[in-house]
Amino acid sequence: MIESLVPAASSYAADIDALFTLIFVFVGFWLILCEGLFFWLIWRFRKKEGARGQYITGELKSETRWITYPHLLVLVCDLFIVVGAVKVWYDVKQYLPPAEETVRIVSQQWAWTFVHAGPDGLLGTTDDITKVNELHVQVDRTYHYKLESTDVLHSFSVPVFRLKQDAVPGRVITGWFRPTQAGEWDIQCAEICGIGHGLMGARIYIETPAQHAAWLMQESPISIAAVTRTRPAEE
Amino acid sequence: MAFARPISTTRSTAGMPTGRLAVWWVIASEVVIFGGLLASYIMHRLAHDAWTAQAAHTNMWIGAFNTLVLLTSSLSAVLAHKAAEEGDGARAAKLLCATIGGGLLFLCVKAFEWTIEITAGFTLQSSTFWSFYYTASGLHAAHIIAGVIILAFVASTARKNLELHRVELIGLYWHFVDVIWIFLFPLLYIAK
Amino acid sequence: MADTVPAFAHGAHPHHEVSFWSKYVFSTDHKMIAMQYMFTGLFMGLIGGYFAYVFRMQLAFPGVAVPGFGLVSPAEYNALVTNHGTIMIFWVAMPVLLAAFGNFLIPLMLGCDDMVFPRINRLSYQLFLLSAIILVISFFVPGGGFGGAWTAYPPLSAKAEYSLTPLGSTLWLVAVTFEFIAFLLGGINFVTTVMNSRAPGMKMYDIPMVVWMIVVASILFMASVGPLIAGAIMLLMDQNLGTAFYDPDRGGDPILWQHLFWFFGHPEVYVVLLPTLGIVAEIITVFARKKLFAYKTVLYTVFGTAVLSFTVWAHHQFVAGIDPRMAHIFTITTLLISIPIAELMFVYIATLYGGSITLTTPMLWALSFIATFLIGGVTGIFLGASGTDIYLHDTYFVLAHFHYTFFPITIIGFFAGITYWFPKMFGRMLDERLGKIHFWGTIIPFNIIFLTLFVVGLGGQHRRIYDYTQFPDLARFQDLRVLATVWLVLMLGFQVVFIYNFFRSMARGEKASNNPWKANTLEWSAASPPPHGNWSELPTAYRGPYEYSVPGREEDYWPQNVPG
Amino acid sequence: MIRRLVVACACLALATLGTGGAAIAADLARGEVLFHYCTQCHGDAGGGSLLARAPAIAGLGEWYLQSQLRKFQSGDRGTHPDDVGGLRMHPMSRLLRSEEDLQAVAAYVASLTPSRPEPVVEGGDSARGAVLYTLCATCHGPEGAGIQAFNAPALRTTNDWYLLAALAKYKVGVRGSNPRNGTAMLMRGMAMQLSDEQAMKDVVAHIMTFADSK
Repeated sequence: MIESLVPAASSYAADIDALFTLIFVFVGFWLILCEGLFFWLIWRFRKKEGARGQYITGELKSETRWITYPHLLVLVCDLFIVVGAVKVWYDVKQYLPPAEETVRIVSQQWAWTFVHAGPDGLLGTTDDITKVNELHVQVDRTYHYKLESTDVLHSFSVPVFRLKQDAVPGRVITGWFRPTQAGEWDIQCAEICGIGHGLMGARIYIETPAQHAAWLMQESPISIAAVTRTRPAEE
Repeated sequence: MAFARPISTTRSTAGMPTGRLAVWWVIASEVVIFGGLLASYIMHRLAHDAWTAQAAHTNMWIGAFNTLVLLTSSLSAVLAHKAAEEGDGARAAKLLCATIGGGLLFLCVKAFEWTIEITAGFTLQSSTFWSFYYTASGLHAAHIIAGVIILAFVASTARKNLELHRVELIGLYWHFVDVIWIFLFPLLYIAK
Repeated sequence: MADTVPAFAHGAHPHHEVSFWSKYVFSTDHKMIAMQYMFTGLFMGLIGGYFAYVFRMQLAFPGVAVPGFGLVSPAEYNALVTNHGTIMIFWVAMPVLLAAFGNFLIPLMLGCDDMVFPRINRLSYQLFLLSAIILVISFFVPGGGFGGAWTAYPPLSAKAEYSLTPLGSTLWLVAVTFEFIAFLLGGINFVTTVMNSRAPGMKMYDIPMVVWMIVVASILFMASVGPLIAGAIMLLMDQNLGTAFYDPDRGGDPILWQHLFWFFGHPEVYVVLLPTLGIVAEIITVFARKKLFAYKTVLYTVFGTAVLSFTVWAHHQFVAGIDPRMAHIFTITTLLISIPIAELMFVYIATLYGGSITLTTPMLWALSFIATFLIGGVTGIFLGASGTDIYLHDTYFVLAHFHYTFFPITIIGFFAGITYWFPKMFGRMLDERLGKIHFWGTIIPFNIIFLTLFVVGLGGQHRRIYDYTQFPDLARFQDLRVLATVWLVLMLGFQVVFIYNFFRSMARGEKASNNPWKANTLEWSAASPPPHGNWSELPTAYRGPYEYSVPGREEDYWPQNVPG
Repeated sequence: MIRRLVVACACLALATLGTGGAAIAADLARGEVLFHYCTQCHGDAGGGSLLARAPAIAGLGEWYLQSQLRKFQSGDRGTHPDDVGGLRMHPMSRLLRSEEDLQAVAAYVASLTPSRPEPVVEGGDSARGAVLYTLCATCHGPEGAGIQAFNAPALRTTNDWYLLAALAKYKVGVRGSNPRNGTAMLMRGMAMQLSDEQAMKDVVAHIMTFADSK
């Protein structure tokens, strides 16, 4: 459902979309059932000349089962949804697959700073590539992000990844993503962060290995020699 | 415009006088305010071992003395209630004055204590522990001040043998303020 | 109990000439205070609606001066959305649903002459009015109104150098705190009145559902707002006294505020929901001529909802940086709360079964509440499930979801209540034809607006963004934004019909009898409008409030105060 | 009645006379409307705000305002990760949706009366600063009025805290290390000549004496 509006470009995007569809089916069923019954009842029991309402207390067992059974069914649906939600949540937020590369994300009023590992694939070295409002990643590579904030709360949101994580000043929050589709998309700030909040956007560039290598070369021509030696094989 | 008490005030379907019932609800709503503050404090305290060292600078003996003062003042509030039950407004008023005295003594000691601490450099901004310390005990002191004012008002009417049921109501409130201190004292002074 | 019917009920209220001030401004009469709450709430509602108009126009036509406002700056935009939310919840939903209907209905439905503490009642309104005035002032101070969202997360709300609204944020917080205290006082009054001052013969299960709901809502508010009052004091000190409760650089924790806020914020949803559920229960039973299906079940379900609502707050914070394991617990509790709410909806639908339904204006509003609130309810499941919330959190999907709950609660609930009790409040009938025009003119645009916003939300559009055309991936939804805005303007336009109908009927409407709807509850046994003191002889209750279509009786209703 | 006629005629006459300057007037009027975007940080009269870290901009040269707005829009300025103020201004500059809007705002801000900010930086020795300032005077003029030919903006109408912060940024390369921003790179070379923070304070203190003497 969601992928018809926003492309799915991370390994877990499809899981989140599937969970959404699962819930959509369950609640759609209940919604249609309730609304259908509701409108039918209004029509069926409209006021007619000479007919009186019935006296039903709803206290008898034979009557209450009309609400007891449906709500047990709701409980069953809830169970399915809980299981689905817990599973997806675990995969996205709780479980941390080993990183192939780490990117540091610093949020501040009203810009994103992305510190890329650079050609050597390691953060904190001299060949790190720091870009404002531009995140360059490569498809099929597992990234960890280290999310920080220097002032207020921000929220790192990449709709095509279905990923969102608040940045909290004073903390470094680690998470992961694995891009699966090359392209260029929005990064938004999803937590109000002052008057520039509505303008605090960035772009994510998901590149094929060749494109990514070209970008690395363009950003740090000097250390290109090191690329071939220290960087793990592309495939 | 003269105020006529409505009939609804005089009903007591729940089997408890309306005033007492309302004071219990007031206390319930105050409990959650202090509860929220103290829960926040405790969560922080558990997360910051360093606070123990800061808490060491609070003066347990002053706190203990104030506890004693408050408990004593609550006792006179109880006795005032008893006198009011017996219809002895004058005696109830006198006992309430003793409670007021306790409250004022508590405030004086508190002012003395804060002066020592502030001159020693522990102010509201010193650290989050001290922020909590001044906020929690300050909010409590504000309740004492409010209580003293209401006590004075109730005592002045009770002396004329009017509205004697109020003696019990203010007593309930005073006990509540006392109980809050019973929580604050160990949390801020003893746990070091 | 029944033998203590006071025969002197009106004796306590000697007639005397009263001045304008003591009649309208410093009145202690619960009905007058209810009107004060209602008109203040409606006035604030106009401001909130105007704000919605301005920021929707900015979203549809960014960078174009909005007619009636001018060019919207980013700071103003934030202040508009912040105060729209704050006003609609704290200064419209609360005063109108809880305070206005509570004040009007509780003494009348319980068969007593006033609240138990009329002067505290007046004080609570005055505090509320003061809070409204402070809030309005906060829009005009240097730096402008507070723009940190109605949730006011620190550090943005705590530090002037981040929010750039030094005075605005403090005044906003002071206003909110005063409002809380006003409703604490009011709530104590409500609860005590219902506990202690019921008409002789009125047992627990004879209390009309709306009164029960208001009482549960008041207790819920009382139990949840305390920590936030403490939190607000800490935030005020952070803003103005240099403390660091929420400042991570100096040992504080910004997440603390989120916990305190949502510990209150989630129950708050039920605080405003319950009165409307009660209003709807009254209306559908009357116009379906049916007994409320399973009265006791409804009651226990409401208690259950109230208790459960304290355990779900962190679903607002799934992606806020809390321990990821906590999300599982809160997913379970959140989905659990769907069960009592679903049950309530089933009960309301079941009540229609076997009825004799007349579609009067109040009934249309009440039924539309059920139809739209269902959508609001089921879309909440997507957000309560942690997995989908990762994507949907803070998108327009959330916004559309809670407007599908709050709009039925606040706006539809108010219109249902006011069209139903208007004859009792003002002694005249509202115009049915205008009422129906207004109904369709409100309900159709409402659905179009927010169904559209569900779609853009699923498209990844986040909330509180000043200008979506700055985001390449979001610019393509611009047509949908214009659509939503156009229908919003239309919907606001249709409110003129209501305002006209309201004031015209108040002055020249058809005179109402004491019980125009043939309803059972006690307020319909009083004169329309009820005089000071409500009844010359206070009524006694003989049965429950929903004895409609009782077999063997000639009439299909059986008022609570009629013996036999 | 007659008075009304006279007023109407006068208005008409003025309007006809004014058509020549209409383009500029419209620009200024549009600029005034758009300036609404800037006031939250830069103040209602463009006098700056220490709270928002936004400098006084009233009365700066139109050419300078335009060039800086363009640099902010393109990201040539305000995209260094440590440039806190610049990172705030960078997105804000995008509120101006067209070249016309940009020019209109620049024209309006230039037309504002220059502010005379209160000095807030302490510890500067203006006498020592006067000596150091000789280097600056080459481009910014002896009285800090700015010289367009050298792309050098006026200094004496802005806040001393801002000048100090700007110098510090130049010195460490937070400003002036972007190869696409040549004038800033030039300025960076100049700022490097100031040995330490005290030297910067001295220069700033000296610049503030211009504001007084004006």
